[in-house]
Amino acid sequence: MDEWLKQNRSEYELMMMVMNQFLAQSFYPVPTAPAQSGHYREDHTQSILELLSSFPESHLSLPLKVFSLGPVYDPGHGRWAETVDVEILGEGGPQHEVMAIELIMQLVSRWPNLAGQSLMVLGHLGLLDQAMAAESVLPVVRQQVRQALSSGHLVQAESLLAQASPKTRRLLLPQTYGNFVDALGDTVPEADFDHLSRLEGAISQHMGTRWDLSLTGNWPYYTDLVFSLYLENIGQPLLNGGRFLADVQGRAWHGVGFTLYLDPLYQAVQQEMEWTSHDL
Amino acid sequence: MDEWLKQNRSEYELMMMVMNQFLAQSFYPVPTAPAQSGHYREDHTQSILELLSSFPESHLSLPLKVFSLGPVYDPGHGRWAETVDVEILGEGGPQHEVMAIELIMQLVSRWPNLAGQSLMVLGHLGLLDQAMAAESVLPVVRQQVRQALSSGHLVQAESLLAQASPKTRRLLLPQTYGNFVDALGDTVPEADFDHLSRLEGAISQHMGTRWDLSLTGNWPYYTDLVFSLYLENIGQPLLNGGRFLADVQGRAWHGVGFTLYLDPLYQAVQQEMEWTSHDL
Amino acid sequence: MDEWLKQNRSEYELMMMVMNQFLAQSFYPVPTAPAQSGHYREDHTQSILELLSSFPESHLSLPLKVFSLGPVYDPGHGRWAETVDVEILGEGGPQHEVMAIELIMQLVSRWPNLAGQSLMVLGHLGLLDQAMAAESVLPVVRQQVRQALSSGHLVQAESLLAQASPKTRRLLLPQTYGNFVDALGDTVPEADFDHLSRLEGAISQHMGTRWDLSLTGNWPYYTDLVFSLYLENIGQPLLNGGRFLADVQGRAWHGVGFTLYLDPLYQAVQQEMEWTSHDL
Amino acid sequence: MDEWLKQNRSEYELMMMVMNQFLAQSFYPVPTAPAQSGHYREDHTQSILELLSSFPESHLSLPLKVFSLGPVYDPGHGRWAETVDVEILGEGGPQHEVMAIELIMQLVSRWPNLAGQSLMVLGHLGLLDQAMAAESVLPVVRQQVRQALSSGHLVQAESLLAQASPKTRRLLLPQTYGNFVDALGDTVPEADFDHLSRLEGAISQHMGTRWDLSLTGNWPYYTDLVFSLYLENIGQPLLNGGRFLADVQGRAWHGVGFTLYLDPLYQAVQQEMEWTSHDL
Amino acid sequence: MTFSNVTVAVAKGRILEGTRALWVQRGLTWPVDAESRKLWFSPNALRPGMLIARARDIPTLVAMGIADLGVVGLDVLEEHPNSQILQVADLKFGACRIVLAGRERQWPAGPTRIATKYQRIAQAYFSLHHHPVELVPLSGSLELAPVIGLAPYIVDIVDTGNTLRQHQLVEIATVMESSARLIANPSHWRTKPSLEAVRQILTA
Amino acid sequence: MTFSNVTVAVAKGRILEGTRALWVQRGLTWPVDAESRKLWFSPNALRPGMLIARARDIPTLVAMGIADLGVVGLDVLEEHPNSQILQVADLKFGACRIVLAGRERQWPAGPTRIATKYQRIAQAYFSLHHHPVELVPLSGSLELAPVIGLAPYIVDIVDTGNTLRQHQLVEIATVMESSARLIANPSHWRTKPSLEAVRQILTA
Amino acid sequence: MTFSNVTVAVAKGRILEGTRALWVQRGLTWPVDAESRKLWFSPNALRPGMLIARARDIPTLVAMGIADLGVVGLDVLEEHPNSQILQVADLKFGACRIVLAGRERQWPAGPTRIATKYQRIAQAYFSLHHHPVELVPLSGSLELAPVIGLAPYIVDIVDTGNTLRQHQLVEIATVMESSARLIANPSHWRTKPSLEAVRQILTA
Amino acid sequence: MTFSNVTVAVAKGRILEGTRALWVQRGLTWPVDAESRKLWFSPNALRPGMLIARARDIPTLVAMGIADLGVVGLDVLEEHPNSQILQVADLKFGACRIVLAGRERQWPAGPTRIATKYQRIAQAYFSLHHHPVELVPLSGSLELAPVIGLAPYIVDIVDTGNTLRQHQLVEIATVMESSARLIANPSHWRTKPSLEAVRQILTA
Repeated sequence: MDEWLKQNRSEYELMMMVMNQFLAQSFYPVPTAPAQSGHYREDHTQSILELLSSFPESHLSLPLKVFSLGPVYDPGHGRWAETVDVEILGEGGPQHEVMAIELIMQLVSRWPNLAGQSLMVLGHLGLLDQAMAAESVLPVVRQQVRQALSSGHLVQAESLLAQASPKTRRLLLPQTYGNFVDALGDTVPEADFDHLSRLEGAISQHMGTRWDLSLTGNWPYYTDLVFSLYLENIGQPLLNGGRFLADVQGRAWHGVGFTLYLDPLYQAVQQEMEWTSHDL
Repeated sequence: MDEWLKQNRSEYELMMMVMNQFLAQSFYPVPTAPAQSGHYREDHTQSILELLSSFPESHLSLPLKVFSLGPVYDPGHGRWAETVDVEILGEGGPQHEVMAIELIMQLVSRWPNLAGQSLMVLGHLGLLDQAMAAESVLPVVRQQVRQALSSGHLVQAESLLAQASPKTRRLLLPQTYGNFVDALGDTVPEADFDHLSRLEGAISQHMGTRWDLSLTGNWPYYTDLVFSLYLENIGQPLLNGGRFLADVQGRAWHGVGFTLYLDPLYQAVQQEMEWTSHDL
Repeated sequence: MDEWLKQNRSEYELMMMVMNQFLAQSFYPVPTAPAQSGHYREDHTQSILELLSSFPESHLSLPLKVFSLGPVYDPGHGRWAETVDVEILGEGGPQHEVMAIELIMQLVSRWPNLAGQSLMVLGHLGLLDQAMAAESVLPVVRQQVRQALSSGHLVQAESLLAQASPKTRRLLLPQTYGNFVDALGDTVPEADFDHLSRLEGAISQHMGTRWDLSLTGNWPYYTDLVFSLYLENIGQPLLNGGRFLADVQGRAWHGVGFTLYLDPLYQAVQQEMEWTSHDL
Repeated sequence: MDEWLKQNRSEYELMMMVMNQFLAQSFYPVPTAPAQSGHYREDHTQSILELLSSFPESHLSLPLKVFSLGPVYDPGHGRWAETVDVEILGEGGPQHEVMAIELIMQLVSRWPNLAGQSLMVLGHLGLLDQAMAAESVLPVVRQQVRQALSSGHLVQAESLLAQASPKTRRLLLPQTYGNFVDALGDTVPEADFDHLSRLEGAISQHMGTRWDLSLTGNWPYYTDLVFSLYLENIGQPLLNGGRFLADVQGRAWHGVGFTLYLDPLYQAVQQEMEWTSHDL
Repeated sequence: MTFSNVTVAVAKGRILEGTRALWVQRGLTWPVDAESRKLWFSPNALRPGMLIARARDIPTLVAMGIADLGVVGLDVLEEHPNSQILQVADLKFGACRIVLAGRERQWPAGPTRIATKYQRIAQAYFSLHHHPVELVPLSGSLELAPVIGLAPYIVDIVDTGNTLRQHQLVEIATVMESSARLIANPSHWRTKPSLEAVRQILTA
Repeated sequence: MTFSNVTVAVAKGRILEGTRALWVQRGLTWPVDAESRKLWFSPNALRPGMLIARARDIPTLVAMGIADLGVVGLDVLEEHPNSQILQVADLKFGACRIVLAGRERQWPAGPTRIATKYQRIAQAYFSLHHHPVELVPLSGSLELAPVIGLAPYIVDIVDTGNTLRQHQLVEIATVMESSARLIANPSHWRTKPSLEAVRQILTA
Repeated sequence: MTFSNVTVAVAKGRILEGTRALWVQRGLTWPVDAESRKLWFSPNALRPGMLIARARDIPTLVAMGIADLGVVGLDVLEEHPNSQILQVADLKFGACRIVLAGRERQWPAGPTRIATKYQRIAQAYFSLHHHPVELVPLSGSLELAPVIGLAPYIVDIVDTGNTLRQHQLVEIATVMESSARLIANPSHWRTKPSLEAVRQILTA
Repeated sequence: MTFSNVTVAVAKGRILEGTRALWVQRGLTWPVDAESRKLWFSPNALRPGMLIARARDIPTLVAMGIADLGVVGLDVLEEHPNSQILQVADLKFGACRIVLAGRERQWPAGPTRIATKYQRIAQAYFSLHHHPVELVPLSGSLELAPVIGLAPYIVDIVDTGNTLRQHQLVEIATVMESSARLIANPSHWRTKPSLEAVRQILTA
């Protein structure tokens, strides 16, 4: 029991450290209810935006950085996972992606050896759509492809794109930045490669990357960059996120949001501490 | 909106301060699920004890001090309230009551002027039962009286005790320690007045007290001392608690637990800061 | 209690008489479940058609006359009402309306004095639509008018038709056949007056009529004639019905259906028996 | 489809014949709701007795014979079965058992060859209890035995009765009347053998019998005789019933009730008609 | 034209006053005697029967066929919807509004608490606006709620607006507009010709 | 003893009359002016503050701490239960009963229909008696229900019984007995000594 | 005695082997030919008909009257309860236990994860012990679960215990004991005398 | 290219046979020894690790990350859907169909009973066709169902169709087409480059 209690304690200390970091960076907490009308919270974003939308637009000064702490329900496993939900709300545009990525890099750098063992996987819904449009895929089929990808049916997505060039279909597999922009350049020469390179640069100083347009994120409101941070040997992501456009009572919220899972982060930090001690 | 965001932020800082204090005093966090099988958590205690009971008795070293953070549902208002649930588990016996009271006093002393505006209300289910027994009230009626009191039906409790002496019935009204022991001495001369006086002493150095046997606490597993901490002009308690005996899968857990409500605590601290600044 | 038991018995005898009549006229019973997946049956038609649709089209010889006996749930009152649901399924076309009306007249004639106290109210969704179209009401507004009428919001329907001629708006009030065709002739001169006159003739030999296009029937699948049979001083209809077109798994069912409510029919028959005995 | 429609029709005609027979024998129908508060009706008896209990006791003249028609839900199969529930309410006493059995014999005799293919299985909760008492089985164990039998756990019942004599345990197997009274005579010599013989006689003129104390009926309110009527080659009973004592709002209802299942009765009658035609 | 088989249920208070004015103006005899506490008047040849009841009971009385017609505010019909009645005429009088009111003419900033006796209407309104509110049900004297600290905002009916002004409250938004409605029992409406006559008299 | 931080919420009508009598008899000044429509009176040294509201709002006002104490009939507390208050004294006045009434002094034979404004109390009562009833909710003028054919029985409050008699109705059974209750906000009750003083004055 | 109208459904595998032994020992001819894949044998005068099926289908076949009798392990009856059958005899053979197993002979300390194909039985067992567990449903090769890191504990059936030992697992607690049961269709049981004869032969 | 950190879970039976053929054809060493009952083979430089399990456990093993990749029929993925896996390739082998079969090549006339081990797939199929059916769950030997009178129709998997023919059954409609799918754990798929290599080898 001692070990279990100590582990609980360490997880709490980690959680408080993370929260302190967000507070230190001028994030505001926005509390949301874990369950309402019999529905268990699976995501904080909708609740956060509804609360913020209840203030007059004139009260708002962008960018606004908020977070919400608390468990979300995982219906697949029938259990709760402790999370921190972070949202950077702004005018819209790719610069928020850079801001979010830099924030995450900063957070991860708290544990010197952690980044070295991490891998950031990046997808991009905007580019996916552009690539399909370039291949003259009809809008309705593009919708079906996104649907198939978000259900994990890559086989089905591929067969919907049977007419597309191999390079384009290749975009649906995880690969290095170099290979990715190479394939993308053929299909979508007009893509904002400068921005992509900025993102890649911000991450690759700290950790490896994999680009994969089959990654679509968990939420329907994502529109552009989506990303997941993985650690070697931890079978689930430490965080998931993406750029979104969400409409709440007629107000359009632009931003980048991500969910940090405290359990795998804790496991990662434990491993990191072991490596660190081995290093000595 | 700024004000609202800042208030959220201050509440979080307060929450983290409270948690740091518990961690500093060697409390262990025990996370519990906010909702399960469609039932919203109204109390952490049961879940904490079930988790602890899943370890072999031999793993346990008492006293064990644990807490759980997270919202509990208030079915009366249909909303969630942010709380910290604290349990001091031990061998049983009145000494835990003193330990819990001292812990609370220490916590409240963090805000110099707060205690001066506070009032601790104390009830005692053991004494209530002894007093009724001394008046030859039948066990079944004693049960009905406790039931009536916990539903707020003081009129009904009083009519069930119509045969009891006025001094005994007087115990069901809030009063000072002096008046309380005076009335109690007549009915239950064998009560442990030393212990009561120790409790009174521990509190009255910091704040006023009111003794009232009509206070029965919110939970059926309370057995002895129950208490609520109030602040002047805040219509709801800052904390509620009591000594309990809870049976979980055949294991008897003795201890004192209390729930700290972060919203009223925050309000109290705000008031206190205003008073403090006025004082200057 | 005797009286109550006898009344139950008379109601059953009445129910059996009605069923015998349907059986004698070559109707087939089709049993349907009173409740499924937590949903209480409010109508038999859907279930009947789903059962019939599970047979190959080639097995079907039209017209097919079926009925289903059993209570339907009235969510407004939170209680069950004993009903017989009757469906005459065929090729489509107004002749089924005549067939259904004649069947009803025959049924009612079983009680010599009943018809004399009855009134048939008739609406017509097809004519309603034609009349609005003739007044250049947009399809979307026509839909809103039907919606308003079926919710009983005649005021709202009228204000949606504020631009229409008074004669057309007059069609939304109950009136005699003469006044109705007079008003209708102005707005929809191409209506099938022969057919309407045949319907009126079939009924008026036995009882009075009221025509009222604000009557839309209870079900969304009605398309043309709808009707309700009332008895003087009985505040609820003895039967409701209409011509419908229902699509079940890609098969289009044309027909006329109606629901007979046994409670008010029983009350009506009781009254009739009293009148009859007074007559003697 | 024709065949299916005709079968529905024949089933309805059968149902009406059965109802006519009950009406002819001065039974009163008592309608009950098929579903209430989300609960589907599995039995009519409770609802019938609650309705009757809402009349003053003075209004009641016993014996009172009632029935209720309508489907009951079979949670095991997730489907509704058309039934007629029959109750003979009286002063209490074994004579009602004879009355009910005779009524059933009369009903079955409507189809000349049906009885010859039928078998009545009889159990008796009173005798079961007496037999166990005679073997000095403790009341709490007797309760467990009844529980086990009603769940179909004959193995468990037998092991609970391991100390009882073989003759007594033999009573839990189906057997002829002769063998049954032989075994019973040893264990419960004071049983009312005259009454049992009267029951056996009433049945055996028409059909075979099997006596089996492991038959306990479906409902907890049965107290004495329970019975099920089976037809050769039909895997489910045509009817189930028993003598009961039911307490409804402080009023004790004595009687014998049974539920007639129309589907298997219809199958049985079909078979019977085939045999009859073969006989010719 | 005879009214001997027609009964009208009328809501107490402002609606009753308005009905009286209309009634008298249309030449019908007004049965109600201000002194008496009589609430039920049988129909006679000169005028329909009349049943005076609380506003929220009017739809029930009409739906159950106790009265053939009813006069009641639209606000009541929206707060207590009843699918068993027809709304057959807007009688125009008794106009009033249900409004959101508070101390300042400003939409609430952020989650807030609102006192109201129109819980259904307020719930629907704030759900439509996705504005998180906690509703405090109160059955009367709503205008005191902000004064005594119960809730900073109220959703209440206003007529002249005097009550709001007296309590230093201002309207922030109109939640719905109401006026008196003539409602009818559907069966009676379609089978008793005299009901249509009453409607014509009242809306002439 | 000062009352300057105590407010009492009192239900309009009979309960207000009874409270006034008790109040004056105990030597407290009565703030309410029959002419004025003022409903809220701040506390002062000579008497507690007072808030006059509809009966069913009293528990809400006390539970939310707007008033420290409340005076309201037990019938209201049973029909609209509120777990956030304490019932601290039976004030004895305002006695009345909720009864089942009909045209004859006889328990209903068989399933029947009952009009009432006490739906919760009536539901509990007939469930306890396993008697199948259809309740028709009506908010006022219950005694008309049997006359106009709405329901043969009513469950309503009776005081003197005159209203029943005037409408040819008789009591069949007492459903519950009620009188005025002093209720308190639990927090204030236990932390403001002056509340106990008010209780003593009122029940002396 | 003839068996021409009796059919017995027997579960494949160990239960079938055990049934065969019993059958032959009691002097009945065994119809099943190890070579053939035939699963259904009509009854004849010398022996009942036989239907060989998966264990969890046996209760279904008996409940629906396709077979009159069935032979199946108690573990299957507990995991897939069926209220439409009778358990008429414990045939004693095929004894086995469902156990909790892990790498050490020690009850799990704290919340843990357990792989099992007996979800219902395991759920009931740990609920009874109020021990929080996450169950991972697995349909076979349970003993690999701790080896491959799926779950530190398993709830599985053991016969000789060899499989556990081969995978370095030990029993921690017995969850239930099982052996072959003779089950019967209730209608056929009570109306076909030959079923009782089969029972007697098998349990003699 | 090394496979030392890759494990593939493969479904027993036909899928295992097909995987073996593909594996060998692509030049990988096949670890499984037909004689041994070993089900788990650690990865080494020459080939990925392998885990042999029942078909319906494959998605669980991959979703939980015990195996990186899995090979299983589409029918199993549809009957037991798992949102925690990716379907990354159609391996083409193991083709089969789930069909509705009966004694005559004719769609069921009217409400009917159907035996199946694909309850979810059959339910979805008949719901789509609005055809009322009673499903009888059976876990094996489906083709016996019409013979023994359990249900006139079955929904079952067919490979060659021989089993149907032997039991005088004919296909009536194809419910779905299936073949072997390569599935992957999403995390591992996107972070372990060697998985993509395995995919390429298998689908080359």
